[in-house]
Amino acid sequence: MADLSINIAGVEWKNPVTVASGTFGSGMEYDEMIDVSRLGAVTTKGVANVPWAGNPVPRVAEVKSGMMNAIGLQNPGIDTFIKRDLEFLYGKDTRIIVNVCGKSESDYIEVVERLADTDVDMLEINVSCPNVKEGGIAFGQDPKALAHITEEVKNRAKQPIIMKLSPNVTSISEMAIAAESAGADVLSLINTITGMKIDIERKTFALANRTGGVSGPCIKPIAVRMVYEVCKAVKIPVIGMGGIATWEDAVEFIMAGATAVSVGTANFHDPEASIKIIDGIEKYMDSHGISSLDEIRGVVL
Amino acid sequence: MADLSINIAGVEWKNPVTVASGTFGSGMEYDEMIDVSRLGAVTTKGVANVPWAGNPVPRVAEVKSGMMNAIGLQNPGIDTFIKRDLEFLYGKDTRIIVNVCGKSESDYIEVVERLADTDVDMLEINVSCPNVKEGGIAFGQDPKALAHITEEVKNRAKQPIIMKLSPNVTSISEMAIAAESAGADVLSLINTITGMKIDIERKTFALANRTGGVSGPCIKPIAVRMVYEVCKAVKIPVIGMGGIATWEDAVEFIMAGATAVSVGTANFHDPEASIKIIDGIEKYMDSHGISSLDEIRGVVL
Amino acid sequence: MAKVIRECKVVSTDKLASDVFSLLLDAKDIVSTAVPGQFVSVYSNSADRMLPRPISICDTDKSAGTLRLVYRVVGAGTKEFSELKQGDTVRVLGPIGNGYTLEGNSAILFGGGIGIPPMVKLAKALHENGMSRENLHVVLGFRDESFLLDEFSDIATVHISSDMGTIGMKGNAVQLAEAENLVADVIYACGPKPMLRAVKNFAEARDIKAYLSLEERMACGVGACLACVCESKDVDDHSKVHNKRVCVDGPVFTADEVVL
Amino acid sequence: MAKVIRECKVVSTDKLASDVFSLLLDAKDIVSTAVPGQFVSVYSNSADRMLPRPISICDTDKSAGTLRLVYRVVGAGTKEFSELKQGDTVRVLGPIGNGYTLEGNSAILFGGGIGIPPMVKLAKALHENGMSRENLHVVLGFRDESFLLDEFSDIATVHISSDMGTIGMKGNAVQLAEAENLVADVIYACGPKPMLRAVKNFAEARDIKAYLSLEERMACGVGACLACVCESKDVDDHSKVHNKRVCVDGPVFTADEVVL
Ligand SMILES: Cc1cc2nc3c(=O)[nH]c(=O)nc-3n(C[C@H](O)[C@H](O)[C@H](O)COP(=O)(O)OP(=O)(O)OC[C@H]3O[C@@H](n4cnc5c(N)ncnc54)[C@H](O)[C@@H]3O)c2cc1C
Ligand SMILES: Cc1cc2nc3c(=O)[nH]c(=O)nc-3n(C[C@H](O)[C@H](O)[C@H](O)COP(=O)(O)OP(=O)(O)OC[C@H]3O[C@@H](n4cnc5c(N)ncnc54)[C@H](O)[C@@H]3O)c2cc1C
Ligand SMILES: Cc1cc2nc3c(=O)[nH]c(=O)nc-3n(C[C@H](O)[C@H](O)[C@H](O)COP(=O)(O)O)c2cc1C
Ligand SMILES: Cc1cc2nc3c(=O)[nH]c(=O)nc-3n(C[C@H](O)[C@H](O)[C@H](O)COP(=O)(O)O)c2cc1C
Ligand code: FES
Ligand code: FES
Repeated sequence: MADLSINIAGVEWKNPVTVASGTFGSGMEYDEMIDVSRLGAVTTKGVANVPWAGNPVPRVAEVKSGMMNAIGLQNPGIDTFIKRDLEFLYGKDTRIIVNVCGKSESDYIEVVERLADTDVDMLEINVSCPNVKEGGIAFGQDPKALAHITEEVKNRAKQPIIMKLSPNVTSISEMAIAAESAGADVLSLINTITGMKIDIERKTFALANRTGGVSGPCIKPIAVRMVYEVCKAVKIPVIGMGGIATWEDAVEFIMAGATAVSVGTANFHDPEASIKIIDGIEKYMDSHGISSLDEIRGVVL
Repeated sequence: MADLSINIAGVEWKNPVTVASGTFGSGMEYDEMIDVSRLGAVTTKGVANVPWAGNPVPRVAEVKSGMMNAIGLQNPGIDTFIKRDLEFLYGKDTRIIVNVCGKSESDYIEVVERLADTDVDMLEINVSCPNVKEGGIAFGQDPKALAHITEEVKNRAKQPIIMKLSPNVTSISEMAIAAESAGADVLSLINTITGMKIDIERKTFALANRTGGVSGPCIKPIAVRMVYEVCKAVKIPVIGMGGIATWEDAVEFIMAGATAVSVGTANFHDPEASIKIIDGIEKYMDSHGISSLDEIRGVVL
Repeated sequence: MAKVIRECKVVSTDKLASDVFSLLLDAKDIVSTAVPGQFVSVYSNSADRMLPRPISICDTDKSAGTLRLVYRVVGAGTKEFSELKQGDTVRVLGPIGNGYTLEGNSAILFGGGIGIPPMVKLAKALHENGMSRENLHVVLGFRDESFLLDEFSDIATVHISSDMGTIGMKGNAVQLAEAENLVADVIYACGPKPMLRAVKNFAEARDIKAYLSLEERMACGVGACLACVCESKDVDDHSKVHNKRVCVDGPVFTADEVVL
Repeated sequence: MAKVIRECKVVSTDKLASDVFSLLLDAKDIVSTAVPGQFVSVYSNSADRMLPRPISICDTDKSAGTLRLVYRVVGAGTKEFSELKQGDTVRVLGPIGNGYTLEGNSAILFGGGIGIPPMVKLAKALHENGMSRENLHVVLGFRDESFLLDEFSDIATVHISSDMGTIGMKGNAVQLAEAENLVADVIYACGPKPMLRAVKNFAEARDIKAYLSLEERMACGVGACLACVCESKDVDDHSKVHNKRVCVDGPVFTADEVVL
């Protein structure tokens, strides 16, 4: 029998599959359809220090083999989140990763400190948010800003921190090295790639926000390449994501070097996708005589 | 009757549709299937100063709604190209854009100078090639290197020069401005996005080159966004491409601000794609009472 | 009312107007708990279309276990559904959302365009609840061609309008209700946003409680992604901002809780 | 021999082995000029699969205007083709490539696995050219199950091997030809690269001219993209480097012009 468990920055997961932030709420909404406790970990929707209203609608649009979103990080704020969403997750037998967003370093720090004495297992820091103080370019698009926020968060965090990289950069390995050097415990990638869709009949943008983040199978080859580049560049573990929809996709990311994988947009196409992927990896390992994921992780590196 | 013609950097095209470099040879291979003279322009496969053998096979792989390639710019060299490919194109009633590649600035300059006294209408400079002297990072990923090569080429070229931008950058508008300031007459974008595919059964890369350029409908939202950003940032005309497969796609790029559009991977899915797109744009204009593309170009800007 | 995902067999298909189609699905587990005003998410069989299409429950036959969907072909997804043949299968998630609260002794049901289908199951439910034909007003606004009329004629008083006047009064459903001076205990509406705004005004002017079914672009269809929000008058208890999710907090809202 | 693109109707389908299928298409304009050893590009009907699948011409019936393709299901594209039903359509571009040069008074045809189908039309052409059954040796290497055997039995001397020995000699086609000491004026081969290398050695050792049909990943299928190259012994006149395009310069090459 294959052992699907992994150890990532000291945290044991029963299997390498989590769900991508923003595509699974905090699991509550999927609870009636799937057994959330089957997941290796649940990564929650991004949460900020205070409630955010997000962007105007339309917030999503479909594109070939994928979608675009500009939700604008709507969230109920950390207080409600701790009381309601974490309470739900404590009742599940799965690791809890809280995704954190903010408009300034102090926003992030506030959330991280509020989570210090909770039973959250890991923190994922979404640095694709615009750094309002620095003219709005995302923290994750500038290696110095990324290193700085990584350091600040790491100094306060009681849990291992996962820095979630933006793919909208010239060199993803440069960003990965910046985060690793600044103390990140884990890297996750990729966040969405900025895209645009125009409704030619209405002569306007498909999304009210004009641009949105592209996700889904259409970005998978780009995500695999970036995960591979990052795994070659750093020593800390990597959570790979971007277009994973089948167990074969998950294995592809693991072979590129990822320790764990995250299922995002595929949840929208099939709420059972993450469970099917876990089952698929197990069957694959059994049929190929693979007893531990260590045997295939990064085989192509 | 709609007028599809455009004027781009002083060159009249009968319609705004060209074919993307590398996907159409020099037109010869498609001659028995479509009427090459219907195209606004033919953009040739990249040509260097001397023959290049390109990469080992496999050179292509399919991905969801797209493909990856690592041809490695195989080409017969400028001498054969002038004698054979240009001779063929002179016999067609279409504009000729020669795509130029090189491993050093002097490679590019040699090709540009050899083309000076030919009847080529425009030159497209592919700066996604690794700059061998500067450690292999592509000319098109560093604004200074891009500005420098733009200037060098512009100083020698007898034809308007189109600088073809790489999408593998943090800020496409920064690159566009660099090229414009250095004298580019036109910008074209996007080139392919670097990706990777792993064959999990064989535990190896789908492409011998490991990474390859992703193209096709899967990259369209990213391409539209970049074309839009560039059209907002510069005054020179833009040729938009990346996943165009239907006339609706072409109109989307024009609404994002593109003066002309280029059809690439879609040629592989349907050799008649470019012709259908021209016919589709014409019907669209007629049915919507649009007499010139000026009426819709950049409407969303 | 648990949502379930099922691969549903196509029992039959029908073309109701030039671009309006009816799909009868074998969907026992979905219809068993469905109430009027709820919808389902229909997934495409084409690998390049990732997002489900939300389609209202038009009608259900609990004993036969069948679900009826009526939809207009507007894009690639609905085009695909229109090409389904008997025996084909399609993946469906549902039932989703809150549905209409049945109340009052008389009601006006406003259906505009492709907002008409959910009025079928609603009218039938009100009828089964004992609402008389005279008290059950169904006001329909068509673009040009009519469809589903027969579903209402035995149980409700039907009023018809169309944009071009090709059938019924020329104008929209609310203008028709005004012209006919309709009143009732409660109003139910589904249709395009301009119509819903007019219904809201109509209801407020007459001090009638109104339930409006909203539409918005969706991704998850289960309340997780926050794509499908509408603006709420008060801070919403779930979101902690002025946003409600159309998919699970709606699609039906009272006219006074949302800003249109 | 102009290439044309046609939306072809499926005349019939057949399953020849557990994963090998036969597709008969109405493809008049394609078969009218087709010669043995050429192939066609078959496009997927699924929007997310952009690249055509190269499939050898197995057989043609010029009077009926039909094209026969025989293929093994190895991935999503061939799986899709195997689900085509009579009356469905599929887009096909062809005929593509050079095909085999017919020569000599005796021949050995090596077909390995899914390299067997093109040998059908080739054997028929040689037979029609007057080559006797005794002089026309068809040496087939199967994995385990056989297919297409009947196509050869009347016109050629058939030799069979299989990887597991489930049918014919246990071993590969070249080992079988060696064991049976076959000789002829010319050799034609299609199959996996290791088999082609063995055929090349077999031919060189016996000083027999050999035509080998190669496979490579393709994108355009018409000579434009330079995806499908193989290494040529000499500088190629078209490419000016040691590369030939399998799609249009091949798929058939003489054993001495390519490096395997
Ligand atoms: C709660 C609800 C109930 C609905 N009930 C019905 C019904 O009973 N009958 C009917 O004909 N239509 C109904 N609609 C509208 C229906 O969902 C869209 O017409 C359909 O999704 C269009 O899909 P498409 O692929 O044909 O169009 P495309 O434009 O190609 O779709 C592209 C994307 O946009 C989304 N989209 C497009 N139009 C709408 C829309 N109006 N609302 C939400 N998403 C949209 C699609 O779901 C898809 O993700 C309902 C919508 C909602 C929100
Ligand atoms: C000239 C030529 C003739 C051929 N003739 C036949 C034939 O008669 N019968 C038959 O069963 N097969 C034949 N093949 C192989 C056939 O093309 C592949 O098996 C088929 O493309 C696989 O497609 P898929 O979608 O099922 O597999 P996938 O692996 O999903 O395909 C993914 C991509 O890889 C390409 N690909 C995969 N395998 C091959 C391959 N072996 N060669 C080239 N491209 C490949 C596909 O075309 C597609 O672009 C031939 C190949 C060539 C080059
Ligand atoms: C609707 C939606 C909302 C998202 N919200 C967040 C978020 O709050 N925080 C974050 O870090 N990433 C967010 N993401 C990005 C995903 O977590 C993931 O990185 C990305 O979608 C790529 O994975 P996929 O292709 O599997 O979806 C969101 C993605 C989608 C589609
Ligand atoms: C097989 C192939 C070869 C290409 N060769 C070149 C090239 O020689 N020079 C160049 O500038 N771009 C080259 N490109 C990039 C295309 O010109 C185009 O920028 C890209 O494919 C995006 O457009 P598409 O999605 O329509 O294909 C090539 C693309 C493909 C698919
Ligand atoms: S569609 Fe995801 S919350 Fe409503
Ligand atoms: S497949 Fe394009 S050159 Fe052969």
